Amino acid sequence: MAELTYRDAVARGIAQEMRRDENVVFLGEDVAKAGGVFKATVGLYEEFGGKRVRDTPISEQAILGAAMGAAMTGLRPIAEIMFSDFLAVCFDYIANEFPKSRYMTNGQVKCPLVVRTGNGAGSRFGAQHSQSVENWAMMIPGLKVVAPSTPLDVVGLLAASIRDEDPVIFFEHKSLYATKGEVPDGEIVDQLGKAKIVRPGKDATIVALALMVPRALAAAEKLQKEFGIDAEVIDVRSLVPLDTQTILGSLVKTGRLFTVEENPRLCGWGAEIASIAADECFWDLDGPIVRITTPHIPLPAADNLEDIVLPTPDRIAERVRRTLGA
Amino acid sequence: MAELTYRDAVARGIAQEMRRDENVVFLGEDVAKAGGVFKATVGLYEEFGGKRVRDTPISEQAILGAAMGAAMTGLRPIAEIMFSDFLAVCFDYIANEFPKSRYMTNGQVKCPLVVRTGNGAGSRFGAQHSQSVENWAMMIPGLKVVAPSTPLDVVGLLAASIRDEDPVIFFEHKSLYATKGEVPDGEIVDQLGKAKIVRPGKDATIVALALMVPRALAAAEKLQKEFGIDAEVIDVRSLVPLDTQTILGSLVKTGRLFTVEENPRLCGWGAEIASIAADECFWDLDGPIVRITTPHIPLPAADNLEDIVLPTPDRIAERVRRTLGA
Amino acid sequence: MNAPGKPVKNDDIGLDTRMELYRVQVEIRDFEKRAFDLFLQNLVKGTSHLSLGQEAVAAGFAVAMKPGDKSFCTYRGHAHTLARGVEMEKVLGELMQRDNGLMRGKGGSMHLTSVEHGVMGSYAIIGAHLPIACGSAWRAQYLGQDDVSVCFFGDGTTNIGAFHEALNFAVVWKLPVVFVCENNLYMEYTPIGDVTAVEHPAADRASAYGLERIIVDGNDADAVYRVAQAAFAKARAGEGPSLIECMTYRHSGHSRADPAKYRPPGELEEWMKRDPIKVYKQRLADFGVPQADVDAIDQQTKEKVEAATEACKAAPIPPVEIMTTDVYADGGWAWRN
Amino acid sequence: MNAPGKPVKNDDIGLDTRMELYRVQVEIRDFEKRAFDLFLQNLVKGTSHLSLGQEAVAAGFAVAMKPGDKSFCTYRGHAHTLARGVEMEKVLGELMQRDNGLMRGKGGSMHLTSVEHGVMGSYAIIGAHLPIACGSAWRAQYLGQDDVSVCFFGDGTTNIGAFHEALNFAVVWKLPVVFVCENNLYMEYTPIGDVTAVEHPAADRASAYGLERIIVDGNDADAVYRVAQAAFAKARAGEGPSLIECMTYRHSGHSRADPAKYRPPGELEEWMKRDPIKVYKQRLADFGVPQADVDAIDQQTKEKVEAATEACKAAPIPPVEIMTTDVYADGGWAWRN
Ligand SMILES: Cc1ncc(C[n+]2csc(CCOP(=O)(O)OP(=O)(O)O)c2C)c(N)n1
Ligand SMILES: Cc1ncc(C[n+]2csc(CCOP(=O)(O)OP(=O)(O)O)c2C)c(N)n1
Ligand SMILES: [Mg+2]
Ligand SMILES: [Mg+2]
Repeated sequence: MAELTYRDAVARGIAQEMRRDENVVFLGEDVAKAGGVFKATVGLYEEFGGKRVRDTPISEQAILGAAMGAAMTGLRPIAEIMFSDFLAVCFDYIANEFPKSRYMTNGQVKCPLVVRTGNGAGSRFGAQHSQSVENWAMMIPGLKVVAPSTPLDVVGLLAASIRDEDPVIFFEHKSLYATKGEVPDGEIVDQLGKAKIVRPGKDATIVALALMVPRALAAAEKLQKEFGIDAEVIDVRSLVPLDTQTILGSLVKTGRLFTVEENPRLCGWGAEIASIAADECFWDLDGPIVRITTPHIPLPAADNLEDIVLPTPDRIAERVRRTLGA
Repeated sequence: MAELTYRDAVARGIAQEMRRDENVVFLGEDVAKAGGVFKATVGLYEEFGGKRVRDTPISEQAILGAAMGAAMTGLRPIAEIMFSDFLAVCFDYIANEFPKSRYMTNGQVKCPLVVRTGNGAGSRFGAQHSQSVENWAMMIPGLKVVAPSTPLDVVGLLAASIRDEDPVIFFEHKSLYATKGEVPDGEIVDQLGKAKIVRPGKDATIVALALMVPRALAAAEKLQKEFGIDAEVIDVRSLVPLDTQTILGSLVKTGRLFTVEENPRLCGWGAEIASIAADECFWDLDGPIVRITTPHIPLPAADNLEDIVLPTPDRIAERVRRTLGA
Repeated sequence: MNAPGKPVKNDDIGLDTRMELYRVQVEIRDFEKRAFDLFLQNLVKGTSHLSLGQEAVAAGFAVAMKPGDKSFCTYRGHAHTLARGVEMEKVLGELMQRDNGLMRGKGGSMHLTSVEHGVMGSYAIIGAHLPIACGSAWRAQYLGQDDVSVCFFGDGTTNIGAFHEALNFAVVWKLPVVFVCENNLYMEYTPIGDVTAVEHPAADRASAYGLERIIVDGNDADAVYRVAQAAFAKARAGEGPSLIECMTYRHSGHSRADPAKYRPPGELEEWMKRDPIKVYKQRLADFGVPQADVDAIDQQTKEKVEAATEACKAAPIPPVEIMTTDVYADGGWAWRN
Repeated sequence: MNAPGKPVKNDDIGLDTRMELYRVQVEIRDFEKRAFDLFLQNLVKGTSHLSLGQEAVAAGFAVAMKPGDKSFCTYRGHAHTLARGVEMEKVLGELMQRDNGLMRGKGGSMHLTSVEHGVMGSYAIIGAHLPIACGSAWRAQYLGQDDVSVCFFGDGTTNIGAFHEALNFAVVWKLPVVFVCENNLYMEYTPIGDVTAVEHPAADRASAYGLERIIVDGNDADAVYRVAQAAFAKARAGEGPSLIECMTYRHSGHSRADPAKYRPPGELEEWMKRDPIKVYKQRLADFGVPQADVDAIDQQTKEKVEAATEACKAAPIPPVEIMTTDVYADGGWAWRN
């Protein structure tokens, strides 16, 4: 058992799978010799060599296209798109190619690949390098979408994603790279499509993802301490497949549902979960479903502004308290 | 007053604005000499000449980038992206450039442009030429998003979009191009952000967009005739700004909310509306909020399959009836 | 097969191969004509993009390919798919959106795919498949397999970003991929010359990637075959990609909706004089192939097209159940539990 | 200003302009050094990309521009923004994310924009601004205005699709746009030669768009100035775009996070010998400019940097209210009623 950063967990997860399976290859900008601009892939080039760990030109379409062609014909590529904002320059592969090829060909073509990308705010980088865009992927049929919140989940979900036969978009949160957590020795393989109750509770269900998970937990502590509200916190972990059983099961227990989204408001994943709950669990709800999101605005660069746009533990706690009328 | 097709309404709307304002220019693939692949822009090249109505290479990024640069510096460009699926090859402009420039520059830069695009299914074109992707635009802060269902709305909303100071993504439904409707003579200018109650009713609210509007209306007729259910049908028309007053006002009256979405299920615009209603009108709801959508799958090409994936009047009516327990 | 008693000069290609080149071109020609007829009868659904007039490109490359080589095509992909030996009935079935189609009607005419024949897909978003072909070639290089990935696209496709990214990428990684531009002078309705900075949209860009400038007569299957062989040999020798521009012309409109009125008068007629089938019939005659051998191929092809048509007309439409299959690898479409 | 009593040969540029070229370079140099110091003190927030070593490119182009000409920059845009005359305090304020910043801290160092100076934005997604610059040039052409749109980008940017689309588009429409590639030999950490099919990533692509191959010494402001003037004259004459590759080198890492360990030993030292400021000091001496005049500029610049630093340190942080302003043209952010 070792304490690992979220950043190092990325390299650990990739290395674990590259050791196991020769068909796993890795490409991206500055990922090999330089170990990645977030230093999340340090050591892979040294261990696996330039044939398996490859630097590319600044050609995101070529990166994802090449990953797809290789995946179709027998490899299991991992492609890095440095910042998730840049998914926009290669979005055709995300939206039209990866997710549709199996269906359109009536199952002839497979696409087992992983796109890893740095997601989320907190670095004061401004509107084009800070977005939380997991809903860009969630809305596309045929993709799987994963976003871990801990080093352990990074390793286990990355391994599961690499072994998965479908294209997986894997969102790493930039503001979590420096965080640490215990990770057991030996092989770790998790399962996609399983949410985790990270804090049991009975009064309200708070559903969160990635950086919002520790914030939701902090909010829950505050709610408990200051208002005696016992909130259950769920880490969604995987948006597709979506573990509605765990989420709706919790809601049935608590009667109240909150989502905490870093993505801007409109059409966020929380809206999807809210709509499922409002349909399937309407009679179990004791009050409104409330979404706590980043406002529907581009992200400001300035630190003081960036700090207040994202949901904070205080804002989360306050909104839950107010809604519960406590 | 003339009867016009939805297709001809496009050219009418553009021509109206080009006559009024010299700064309105139009570019796209095969839009000028050939009048567009959907023949929606026939006659513009002849009337306004090759300086204002321009054919481009197959370079969607150049098309949208050029539109933006021109808009920033004084023109009011209209750009055509032939099929909305192709927004994926120029998505950086949609997601990262148009909508963020004003904010990032603290209001120094403006971006008054319109992207017109053919959206939606019904042509048996298969998964890469049939998508309904209005949520790709709705989820991006800083854009406005419009999708008319009638020839009259095409003219009026197109004019309003061209005059708008913000970037507007304008979704024309391919399966509506051949439909007809009355359009008064003279200048027509509508307003963005206004939904329309296209059928008043008291038992349930059905919210629909574009091709789903006539289908929701047909479903409402069926519900009335066969089950005595009096449904109110709302044509959303503009997703951003969103006319929540009209939608929630109707819901408060009927107590029941249904959305009819052509886009695949996850993170569709109906989810957003459902989540707003489940928060703000929870105590007004008499039962579950139900979303009727295309299943979360790529679109099949075959006519019999394509016909059953989209919400049909029968499916809509049946779902409403069942939910109301009639 | 050899033309009996006629020693042939300059025959680097060989008569067996020539007969195959002819057969493939005729098969495409007859198939496409039938597809057009069936479209007029409303039996071919959706859209469809014919290669009438461009058969020599498809034939020349496909006949030069080996089993295991991969083809990446566009929406204008009937020709390339048939040329790799895919059953006519399955291709036509897909155009007619029947259950016997290559993809049981789920993909449609723009997405013809037959992995078992190396046809790795037909892509309908301009330019997308050039990087994908790079990936397939990368796999071959990485695994030490000696197949070549061949990527077909049109003149208009050279102006989209993915073209540029793929070419640079392929050269830098020295990939066994061959990029084939079928320059038929038009995008959909706009002449390529109106929107391109150089005369030869592919070949005049080759030097931007350190590649040789290659232009070939795309209406002469022999010329295409030779250039294909050279490019494949280069790729298999580990010497990297090629970019080949084939000059050709489509006899019909861009797609089923297009009467092609934008053509200057006389242009089609000029090109009809150089119709690839006509060119090749003459070639066979020059090499002394008896007319009867040619007629036999014509006849067999007619019968094949007839049989495929009948089979497809009789085939059922796809069953509703397949609507939701094969979204994910588990065979289904579940996005939730 | 003229060097008194010294007739100067070969002075097509003129001493006034030369002094301005020097002043701009020194201003950038001193500003960037200060920005780096302030970053070490944690007063410059977020990221920041310095142009130390690349000053001659910014100066040469900006001094050749006329009021009304438009600049389109990247995240590495401090230099180009200052060179157009934007107040140092405002630029530094933005880097320090203060309320006195050019965009009041809302944009940050990667998005410097000053429309009143013709700085139409700094773009942080590689390649995006090349098509945007085309649009600005199209506006000038359409309205008959005679300004030029100048677009700066790095060597690494030549491998992304938007580069290709913009170049072709600009040539076909004959737009008054000038594309300036600052080849500093590296992307972020990867040498450009490792990932590019040709030696000169921009210039060796020029012929793909029918353009002249232009390479200039990017460390010599005079050379840059001359090439800029020629390109602008061509653009204003309605003769279309130019693509210019400036060979230069950044003395610091890619961004504040980068110690630039990937450099081969000695490379930096070699380039330091050709440091643009050093080159230009010598140039002025050759032209007989008295040392005192040079010193005066150095001194004034130091004072300017000092004053800007103090002003920014004293400036307040942005008020919370502006978080939601200017999302839409009505000044607010309402997406619903
Ligand atoms: C990204 C994208 N833009 C536009 C289209 C619409 N489109 C389909 S075919 C075509 C013309 C392609 O021309 P070319 O590459 O010359 O191929 P050809 O059809 O002549 O074989 C266009 C513009 C598309 N499918 N994808
Ligand atoms: C589409 C996209 N891909 C990747 C990046 C990350 N990135 C920022 S700067 C940079 C290197 C750019 O190199 P170059 O064009 O040579 O410019 P330089 O930084 O050397 O001035 C990269 C890869 C980005 N901003 N946008
Ligand atoms: Mg063509
Ligand atoms: Mg560089």
